[in-house]
Amino acid sequence: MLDVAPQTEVRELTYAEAIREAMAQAMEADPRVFTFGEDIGTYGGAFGVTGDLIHRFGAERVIDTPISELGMAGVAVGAALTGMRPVLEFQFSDFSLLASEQIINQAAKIRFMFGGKASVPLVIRMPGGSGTGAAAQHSQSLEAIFAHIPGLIVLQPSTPHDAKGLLLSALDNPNPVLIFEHKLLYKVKGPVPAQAYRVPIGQAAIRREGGDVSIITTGIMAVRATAAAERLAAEGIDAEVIDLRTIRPMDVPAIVKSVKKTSRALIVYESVKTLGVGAEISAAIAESEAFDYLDAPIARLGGKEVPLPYNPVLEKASVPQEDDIFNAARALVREGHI
Amino acid sequence: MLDVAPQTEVRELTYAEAIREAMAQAMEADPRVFTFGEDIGTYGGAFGVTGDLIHRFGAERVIDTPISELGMAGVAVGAALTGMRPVLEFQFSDFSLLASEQIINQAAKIRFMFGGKASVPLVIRMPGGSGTGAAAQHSQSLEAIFAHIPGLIVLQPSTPHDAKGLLLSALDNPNPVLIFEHKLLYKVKGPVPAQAYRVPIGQAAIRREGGDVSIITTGIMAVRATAAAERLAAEGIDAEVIDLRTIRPMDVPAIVKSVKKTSRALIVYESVKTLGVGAEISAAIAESEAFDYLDAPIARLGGKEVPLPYNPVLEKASVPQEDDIFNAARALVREGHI
Amino acid sequence: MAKASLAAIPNQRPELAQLSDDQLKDAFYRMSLIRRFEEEAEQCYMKGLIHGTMHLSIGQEASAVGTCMALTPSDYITSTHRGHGHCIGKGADPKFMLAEFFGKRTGYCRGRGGSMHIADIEAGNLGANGIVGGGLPIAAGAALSIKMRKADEVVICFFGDGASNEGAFHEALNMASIWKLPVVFVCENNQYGMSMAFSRASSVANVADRAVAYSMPGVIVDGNDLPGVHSVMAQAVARARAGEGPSLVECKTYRTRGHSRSDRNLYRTKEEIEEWKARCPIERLKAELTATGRIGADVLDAITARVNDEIAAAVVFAQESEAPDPSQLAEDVYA
Amino acid sequence: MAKASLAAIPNQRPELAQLSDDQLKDAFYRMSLIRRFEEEAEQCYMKGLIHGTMHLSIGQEASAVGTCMALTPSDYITSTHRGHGHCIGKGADPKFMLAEFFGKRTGYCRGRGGSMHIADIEAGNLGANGIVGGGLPIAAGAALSIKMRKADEVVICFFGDGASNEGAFHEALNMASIWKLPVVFVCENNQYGMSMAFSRASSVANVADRAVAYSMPGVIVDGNDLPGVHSVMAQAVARARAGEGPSLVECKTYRTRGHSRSDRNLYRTKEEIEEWKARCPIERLKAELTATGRIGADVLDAITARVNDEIAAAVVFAQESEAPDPSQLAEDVYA
Ligand SMILES: Cc1ncc(C[n+]2csc(CCOP(=O)(O)OP(=O)(O)O)c2C)c(N)n1
Ligand SMILES: Cc1ncc(C[n+]2csc(CCOP(=O)(O)OP(=O)(O)O)c2C)c(N)n1
Ligand SMILES: [Mg+2]
Ligand SMILES: [Mg+2]
Repeated sequence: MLDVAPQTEVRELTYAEAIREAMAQAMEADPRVFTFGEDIGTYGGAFGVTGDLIHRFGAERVIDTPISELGMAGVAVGAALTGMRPVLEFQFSDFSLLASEQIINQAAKIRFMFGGKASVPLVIRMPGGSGTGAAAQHSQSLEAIFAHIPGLIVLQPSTPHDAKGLLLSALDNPNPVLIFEHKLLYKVKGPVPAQAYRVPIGQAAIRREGGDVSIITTGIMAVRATAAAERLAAEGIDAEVIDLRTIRPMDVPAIVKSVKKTSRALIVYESVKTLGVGAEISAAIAESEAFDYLDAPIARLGGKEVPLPYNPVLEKASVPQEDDIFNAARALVREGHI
Repeated sequence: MLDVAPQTEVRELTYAEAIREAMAQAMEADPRVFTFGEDIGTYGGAFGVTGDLIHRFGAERVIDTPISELGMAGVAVGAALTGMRPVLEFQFSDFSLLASEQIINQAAKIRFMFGGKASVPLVIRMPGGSGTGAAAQHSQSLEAIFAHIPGLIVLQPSTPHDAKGLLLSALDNPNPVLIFEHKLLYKVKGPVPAQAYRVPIGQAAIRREGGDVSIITTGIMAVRATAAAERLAAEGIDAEVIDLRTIRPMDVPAIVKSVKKTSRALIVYESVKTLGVGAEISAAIAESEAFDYLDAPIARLGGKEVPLPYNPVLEKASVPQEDDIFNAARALVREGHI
Repeated sequence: MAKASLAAIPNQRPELAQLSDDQLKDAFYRMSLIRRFEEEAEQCYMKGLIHGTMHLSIGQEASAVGTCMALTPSDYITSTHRGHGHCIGKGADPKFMLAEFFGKRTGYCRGRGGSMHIADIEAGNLGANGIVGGGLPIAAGAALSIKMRKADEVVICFFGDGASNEGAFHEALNMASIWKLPVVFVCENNQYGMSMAFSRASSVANVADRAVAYSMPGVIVDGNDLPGVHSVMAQAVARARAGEGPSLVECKTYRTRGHSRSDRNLYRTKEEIEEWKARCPIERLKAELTATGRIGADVLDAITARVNDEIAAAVVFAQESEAPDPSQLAEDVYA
Repeated sequence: MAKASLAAIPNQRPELAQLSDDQLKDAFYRMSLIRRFEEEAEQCYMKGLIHGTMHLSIGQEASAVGTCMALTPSDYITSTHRGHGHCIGKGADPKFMLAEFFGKRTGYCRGRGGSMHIADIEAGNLGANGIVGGGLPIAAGAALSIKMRKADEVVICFFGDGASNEGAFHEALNMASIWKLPVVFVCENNQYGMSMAFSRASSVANVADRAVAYSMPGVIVDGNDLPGVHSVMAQAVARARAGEGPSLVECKTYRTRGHSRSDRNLYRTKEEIEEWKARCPIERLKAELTATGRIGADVLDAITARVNDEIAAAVVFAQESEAPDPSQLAEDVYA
């Protein structure tokens, strides 16, 4: 991993615990930081992320809201404009669509549109992704929509370590940051340094080095691709796994460097394939100096072109699974296409 | 052009007039068709598109609404679900963000999510694009956001002919269709057959044939690229101009066929470059059989990574202009990159 | 006929007297069916036979049934994430619902929707909605369609107290009012939106207090009182059908189960839950029917037995139904 | 002091008496400045010196100025697409505004915002908003921030009658009420949202009628009456500052110009426009000030002359200012 965590105690925490720890450390360090959202107080959040924060910081800084996503996003903008550092939680990232006007027309535009004289340091945390049987309106991966917008920083952490470090970086940043967490990752454990540390925004991580194929991933696909890569190694295929971590601004140099080395690119992402995050990754490779190094067409494995279905078999078939990545990478290396 | 209009009187109409004519013909032919939106009645629409329709069809079928975009989209869904064929106008496509919940979570999902037992035949018309000095909240090209969503059909006509024919096709379609019109095109004239005719959804048009480079465009960029192509011809460069017309579902075969012929792809679109429509076009080429035919990296000219500025010089610099296309195509052919 | 029984049985209130024996038996049947259906679904969920999430309306059966009783089959409803009661109330067959929960091809949504998207389009149920407040403008749109088609139909829009703070509520009620649409907005105020007490989330004491902001009647009714709910709804529906415009009706009720399976009930007391359990709408109707002598306990017990059988058969049907195949994933996708 | 002048000049009403001579002169100055500014901007627009679109508030000056008079410099406002008056009311310098309209580097937004996004952050104007209703939740957020920072500040949220039917209105007012935020929601009801008469768009006769849905005071005031507006706002602002929560104040007023330049005024009569022109808030204040003897006509005429000079100088400043260069396009973009 690129970022060496400072010398400090390292514990195994879940992704949810890591986010909570970042929140607590930020709230301790900075009185401007507060968090609000639906059922984040006593209930502890729909996915238990805020947990006991209300008991530690009180109901004035851990605020339960009415169900009013557009209004909440606007409240975040107004609070950010006037000296606070709001962290808004949406229960499911699908609901961010209700707030997209405030996020896209207001938060993303204000700094530029007002001549650089105002800034909107807000953070919105929200879980995306499928795999819990929550069906079409609670399982989308909408990061591509927001990553299309100049003025928004879009993060998608795949490990507890990054979930904490990216949230703390987001809170340092004077601009609006959206964090797409993943429902299936909340209970996943990983090493997390105890102290407050930052994972830099805009920097990809290499999860595994390899020379045969670059598997460029976002979010939970980094986890699945890393598992697939171990199996590929057993077949003699040495895959490099890149975890973008930041969707906007994208770490194109890291991608290009890897593809120049491996000559093959397999892009894996959960958002719908068409115009999903991988479309941009592919286009960025195709217009880069890596183009001349390519030994095979740039391959994409994205979400299927369907609303997410409830039935678990159909649901799994809708987004890339470890086997799909394994098969695609092997085909790309062995046959030159997926 | 691929679609031969039937034998009928052909007049020069503006893009706005062509849309109005399609609406009138649809309303005459089908009592289920009605239109609603802000100021579309007596005012005639913010851009004058509905014009005198209220006088021809009455206030019951040409309905002025309160300023309630989310609600209006929901009304369209409910009306469509129960036997009507609503055509909703948003004054600016930027406001569709207020309604994106209903468009993306409801309209796009219902047919699939309800097991194919319901359908949502609604049309939303809305102008996008820059060039009128309307600044960051009234100038966006948001088609990529919606074209990412399975269950939505997304159209972007560039001529009066297509504006009419695609709207009539949209009204035949049992599914939700979004039409991104362009503010700068409303007053542009072109030949339009008098009778009702359809331009097929999902079919690109070749605006100019050529063998040296494929300029793949969407919306108003088709107009600018065609003009640039004439100038390129004078320099001995023979450009093929493809106008996608439908953004989702995309006519990938037409793109691939052209690129196989010319070996060079220049993609031109107004939406922000990153994750804009051109990202998908590039990725679709890169994973297709055209990949092996490419003599140069796939090049993209998209909107700059900024909110649209008010100042007209800055505004023009923010999206591809005819000169930019001319220069890029020439560079791609002569130097192998843009 | 209602008049006759009112005369015959003097100690019953008018809300009860308005209802025929058949209506009352059917109401008891449907409420019991909802209850048993949800208890069984809960069991199946606990056993891992159903995945995803599930929102039970146990305790709220009277508002669903009392409302739908006021409708004809060609009327519409829009429903919510807590929509099993509405669906059964509007006439759905539990076996197709349970099959849906089991993710089967025979389910109302062919296994693609699950509990949160249960819909029965043929019966006029335009679908449960995973988006809080999502159904409100859709209901207004269906009502606009009715008006434009000059049809003799009405829309019931179910929504929760929590939904009343969404912008969609405001926009829908305003449009319904200015256009005098044939829709009744039925708020099932079960006191909480997930963990958020209505009193903390809302700037008014009652959802119905907001009716004045839309110049429509606002009525509060005891949502656990079947005849009471029916009586109020019948008036609101008649008003809508007569072209006099929308109403806002608030049913005060309570969900005795948690919000969903992950709910640890930290935000409310056991006493409160117990207190409301004691106000069970089904027991209450049964007590009133037997005490007034309108329907005998034996008749009601036979209905309960029939309900038990029906649900048991539904489980078998759901289990035995064919599951969808991944090759069918792209069915009904057109773009 | 207000008391003293009330005693001294018996034929003035309390709303006028409350205001000192300096306040009145300043109010007259600012209202005149807005009027001249907009007339000049309109001229420049007609001459092709300004592009884009422009929404003039001619006729509405009293609501902007009367409201902002009740504020201190550290208070905030959120504004609308029709925001020139609010901006000047909150203390902006017309030359930086006009420079913005000319798209210049010296403009408040460095030429990137234009009329519709005029903002003066330093003065507490959090910006005009191109999205109808967009400012409402932002104002609530600024008020939440004030409350959390325990600051002695207040937010004024300007919005139009048309905005009152947006969901954002509902959500913002509800949150402001439950959290008792220091914000005053000021609706400038100019009777139309573009071409849509308020009476056709809204289910209530007055925007203020909706205050009850948020348990906050709802006050209607003649928006063309400067002292009246100030008096009502002073109370609402004091209430907010004292931590007693938000208010909704509706200023009944009228825009005598079209919605924007493309407006052909098909939806209203010439008579109606003329009638309202006769209620010009500036003329009206002038008449009252001179009739009561509070301020002499000569003093007011001197102010008018100063205003004319200031605007003339602003045009020169705007014209002579440096334009931004395309190389600066990506300034202030970070992602
Ligand atoms: C727009 C939106 N926000 C949040 C949620 C998450 N959520 C689901 S149900 C619920 C509570 C809804 O409360 P209420 O409307 O009172 O209905 P009830 O659950 O009490 O029946 C919440 C917050 C959602 N599904 N949709
Ligand atoms: C969300 C949104 N919808 C529509 C518009 C287009 N529009 C601009 S101003 C306006 C009318 C607003 O009316 P009102 O709120 O009464 O303000 P007024 O113009 O009368 O000052 C409309 C429809 C917009 N800018 N934003
Ligand atoms: Mg509730
Ligand atoms: Mg107005």
